[in-house]
Amino acid sequence: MFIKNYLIPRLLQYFLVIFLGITIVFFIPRLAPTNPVERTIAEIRSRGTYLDPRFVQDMVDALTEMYGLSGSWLDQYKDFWVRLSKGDFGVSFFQFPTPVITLIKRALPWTVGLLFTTTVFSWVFGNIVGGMAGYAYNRRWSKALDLLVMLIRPIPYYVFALGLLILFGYVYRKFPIAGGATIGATPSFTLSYILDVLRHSALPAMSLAILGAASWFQTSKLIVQNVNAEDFVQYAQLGGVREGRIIFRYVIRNAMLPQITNLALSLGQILSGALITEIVFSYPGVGHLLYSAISTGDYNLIMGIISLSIVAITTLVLIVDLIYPLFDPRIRYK
Amino acid sequence: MPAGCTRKGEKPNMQPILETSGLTKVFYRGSLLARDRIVAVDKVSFAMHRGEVFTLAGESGCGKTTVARMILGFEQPTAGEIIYAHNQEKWHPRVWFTQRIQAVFQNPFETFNPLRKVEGYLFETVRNYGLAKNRSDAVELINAKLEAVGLSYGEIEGRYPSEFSGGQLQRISIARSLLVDPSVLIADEPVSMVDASIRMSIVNLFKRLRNELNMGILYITHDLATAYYLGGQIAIMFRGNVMEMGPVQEVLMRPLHPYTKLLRESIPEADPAKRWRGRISIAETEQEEYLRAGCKFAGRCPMVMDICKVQAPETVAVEGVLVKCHLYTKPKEETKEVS
Amino acid sequence: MAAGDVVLRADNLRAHYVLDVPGGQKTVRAVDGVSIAVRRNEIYGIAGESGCGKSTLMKALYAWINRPLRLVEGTVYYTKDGKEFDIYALSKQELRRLRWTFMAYVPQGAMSIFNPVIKIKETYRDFLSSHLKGKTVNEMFEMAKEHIDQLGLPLSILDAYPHQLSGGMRQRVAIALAALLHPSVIFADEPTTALDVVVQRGVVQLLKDIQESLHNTIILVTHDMGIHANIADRLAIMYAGKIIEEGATEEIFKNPLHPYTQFLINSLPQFGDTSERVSAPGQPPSLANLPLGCAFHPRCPMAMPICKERQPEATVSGEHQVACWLHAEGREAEHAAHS
Amino acid sequence: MAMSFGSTLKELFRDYRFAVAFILLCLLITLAVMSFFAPHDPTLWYTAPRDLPPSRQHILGTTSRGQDVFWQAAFAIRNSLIISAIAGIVSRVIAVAVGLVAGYQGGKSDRILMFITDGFLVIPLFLIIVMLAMLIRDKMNIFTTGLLLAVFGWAWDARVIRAQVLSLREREFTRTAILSGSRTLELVSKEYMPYITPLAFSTLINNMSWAIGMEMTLSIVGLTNMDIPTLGTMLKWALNYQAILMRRWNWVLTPVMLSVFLFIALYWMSVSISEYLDPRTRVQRVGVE
Repeated sequence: MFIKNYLIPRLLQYFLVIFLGITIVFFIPRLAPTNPVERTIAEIRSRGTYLDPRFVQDMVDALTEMYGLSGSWLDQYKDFWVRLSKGDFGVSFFQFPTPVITLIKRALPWTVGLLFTTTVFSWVFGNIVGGMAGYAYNRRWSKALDLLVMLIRPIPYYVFALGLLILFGYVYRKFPIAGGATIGATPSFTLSYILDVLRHSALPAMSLAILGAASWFQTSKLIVQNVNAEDFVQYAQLGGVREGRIIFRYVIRNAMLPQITNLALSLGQILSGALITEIVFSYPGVGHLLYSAISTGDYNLIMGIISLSIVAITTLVLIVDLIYPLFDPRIRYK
Repeated sequence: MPAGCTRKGEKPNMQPILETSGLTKVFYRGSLLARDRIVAVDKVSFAMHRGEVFTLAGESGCGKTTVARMILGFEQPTAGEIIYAHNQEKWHPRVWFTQRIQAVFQNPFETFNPLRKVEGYLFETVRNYGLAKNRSDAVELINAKLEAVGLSYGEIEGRYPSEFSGGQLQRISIARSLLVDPSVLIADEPVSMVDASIRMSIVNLFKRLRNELNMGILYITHDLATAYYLGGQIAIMFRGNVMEMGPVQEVLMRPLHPYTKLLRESIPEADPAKRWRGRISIAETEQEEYLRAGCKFAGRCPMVMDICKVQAPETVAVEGVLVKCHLYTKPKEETKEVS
Repeated sequence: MAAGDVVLRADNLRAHYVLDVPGGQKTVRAVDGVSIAVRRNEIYGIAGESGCGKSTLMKALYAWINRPLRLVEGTVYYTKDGKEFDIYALSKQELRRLRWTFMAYVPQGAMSIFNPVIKIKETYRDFLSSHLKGKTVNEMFEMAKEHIDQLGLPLSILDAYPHQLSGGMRQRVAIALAALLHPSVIFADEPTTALDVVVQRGVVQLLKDIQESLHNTIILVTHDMGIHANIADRLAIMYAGKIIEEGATEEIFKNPLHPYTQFLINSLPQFGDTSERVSAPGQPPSLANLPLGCAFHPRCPMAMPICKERQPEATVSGEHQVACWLHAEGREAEHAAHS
Repeated sequence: MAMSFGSTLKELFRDYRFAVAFILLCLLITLAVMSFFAPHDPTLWYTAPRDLPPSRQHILGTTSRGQDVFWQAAFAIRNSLIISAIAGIVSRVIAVAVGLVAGYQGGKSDRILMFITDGFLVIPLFLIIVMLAMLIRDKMNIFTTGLLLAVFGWAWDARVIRAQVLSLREREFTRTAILSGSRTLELVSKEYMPYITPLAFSTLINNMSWAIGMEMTLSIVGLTNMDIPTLGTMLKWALNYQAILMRRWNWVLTPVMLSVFLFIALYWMSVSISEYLDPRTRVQRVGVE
């Protein structure tokens, strides 16, 4: 019953989104007014490199092959999926001839580490504090916190990260301003290396965590203020149920449900934010890789990053969707 | 668009103004892969006449509102027909239908958009049905209809729904439906949300409209006392089925069906001398009753027989009342009571 | 009446909603000078139509004052273990402890009063653990089981989530839960509203059972005079924030004194009687904008000049009180003295 | 509506957040308008001495490219606002259309439209925008940037509008309107637009804020036309010239602070307006008037 009504539709949707997303990613460069090969050559020329006309045609052929642009669209499309299923996104242009997948694999742990910890922290923290602030909405601390959040929340990832960089990297030199670890340090499981990594991740993590928590705080507070007015909260108060119990079991527990859905829906944005933040702090993750790919016009790398992101995010959304019934009996027992 | 607006064989006089024949609505719950089939309305047939109140009564979820929604075209019937008396053609635009059949809803505070002035609906009705040549004619017509319900145009001009009481809004709603001079007025629980002290004035208004305008009124309610007061015909519905149908006097004062009896006994009468005696048991599973193969009431019927659980009873006529119960389809001797 | 018999006494209670509106404040005088005394071991009914302030009165009696509601004036005394105390003089903690052990509340609209994500037994546990010390979770579940069983409700509901129960069952669980710690006073606010008649009867049955086994006081608010006739020992009629008549239920139904009460009772349609029923004329007043004098005078066919100027005081004849100039003793003389 | 525009404003100004936001926005718009009276073409270099600290002549100093920071900022605000307005308005049209059709039609069209909408929500849009921007990099101007952002900025609000229409469709006044003979177009415009319009407006503000931020991000990764002064390109030039390292705060912080003011002003305005529009309090207000 549950499998048929809940699981299968979601799985279908999952594969459909991935299929459509990847298809769109495949067609965008092909439908665009300039194709990647022309762009790359123009790029090289614009950097002042002299290109011998004799070699240009060879280069066009090589690039066409490299970007998988030879043959009919249908062949290319089929080929694209075949390669994708093997995790083959071709070779990178700016770090020729390293395969794209190797570059992404190298960058991935940094991004996942940053993203996972800050997202979990900000979601949990934002929801609990926001929930308490929403429950005690007319208390002074709640209002003060609200004002602070109102000042932070609207600032986009890039500007906020830059602000932190200026403040803690230049004005007060508290933290390193770039990289994932001190240059030259050999990765090892020693305390000093781990501390070094943590120190380098401090600013990017801080900016992601603060912005994330502010955003969850705000939505949680709004939801809780609505939940507060729900009959079942009023009823528990009428019944003299202890306040702590009301806040956690009645208010926050119920406010969490829409927040789980919201988390699923904002994962894409959260990832975008993390990538942008990495760019600001030259953090060696996927965002930084993306930046290099953009500046060098490395299409294979960009396609690889986008395709993997789509798969990763839709998978995460699916997981969140599948976990949801654990928290909501109304879906579990129809 | 109500389906199957076919013309019935013409009978010159006592021709029903509105008939349903085998009207059925099936709802599906759940997703495409696993769904429950719920028969919300099961082969409901009745006929109503001009100058008569026809009451559809029953508890929540009995399908009475679905019947009304199908007649108004808000819901497509799964099967069956809705026949309007002078219907000449097979298909009509919705406007054709709503010019003849109008409706008043349960919640007067929801009948009008709270962000719009109420007069807007009256003028729109006049304009959309081409009832007046110019604005002053329209105002005159609107005022006449408002006066018919005890209001005047001056009282409603330029005002928003929140400025009126529930009773006033219900009157405006009735006035709006009267603009097109309908032959049938469907009133879906029209007084259940109106203040107690003025409830009867609205009920009396329906009585007057029936007499003066010779309208057919389809009164949908859970309140058997007002149904009795209004008179006419009544159909008692339970889980999509009409259990008993006939003149109000007969059905409510001498109920045949065990369900009608239970319903009738459960109404608290405003008389301390008539307090309830004896206890009742209540079944809880509405879903189960919908899916039940035999009689839907078998689960809590005090007179239940073996056959009730396996076979749905036919409708039989007993002294001018139609009743759907095995007690009346079988000879008495076979009745075996189970308590 | 013997003072020792009184469990709850309110003196000149005024509770108003103060709303912020553009350009100032609006005061809704929901409870406007109510004095009542409720006795041990009785079901005290409060009747009145929607918006008369009866639910607000319940909240004020329960010391449940949340913005924008404000207690403007008056006191509420309860008698516990022979000692009378002012409930508004208690601290927040004392009040919390008093709730459910001494007085409990069945709020309006039981459809949504249970936490949707926990089982009914968990709700029981929350209510128990907040008032009892030193009980293990299992002991509390046992208590819940026993309690549900005593009241004749199915044990399976404890393991159900709220959405798995029907509206009628949820309402009965709410009533059962109120009786859990054997409180001396139970407030029940419209416990039968929005329920089907058969289920209503089950709810009334449950309330009666509880009162009979606990010998406590139930204060029952409903607009349904039929329910009051069926269950209330004494009845108060509320209109525009005031109690306008109070007395034994039989007495009120047999001999209503206030013109409003007369309309309320006489306008109810009765089975077997199709004579014309007349509602009170006009509209119920807005509590934000009450007329001077008796609030009913604009609708009262028997209004006298004094009714427009001064509010009538309650006059007592035996157990029957009424606040109406028609029944004020020596009213002419008094009026003359003031004019 | 029962409330006139004037009294609506008066009511809104009782909220300090709205008042602050309104004043801030007025100042920023004034700055944007002043760009029309700028002494120099903002795209020209060396119209002023390089790297001057703030002085009476150049109140925010000058850049390493020999441009007056103040006048650059005026142009930047103006262009950023125009881009965001294009993005906001076009995406509102898409969001309202999708939301209305999906909500009112229901059934298959609803499922298809919501599938696309959910897809737009789930997929990391930033990456798709980056990819598109790369391909049309030399055609990026104010207008195309605005359109690019509009194409991706409607999904969430379409969902919100759909939910609203879905609940409106089930309310009884929809049936009253049908019984009054209203056709779909009249029904939607008269019954639903009073609810949808304010929603579209408050989401417009949020969307503009998103568009400004996204434009800045695209500029930083070098995907916009660097010759058009916007908040993003202005910051990008500063970073290109190592203004942080050189501690030319007047240059770096001007676009940063201006954008922060803009974001806060837009956000506060939208929060305050949506609180004002909360249907629970709104109907009350209409009733009182």
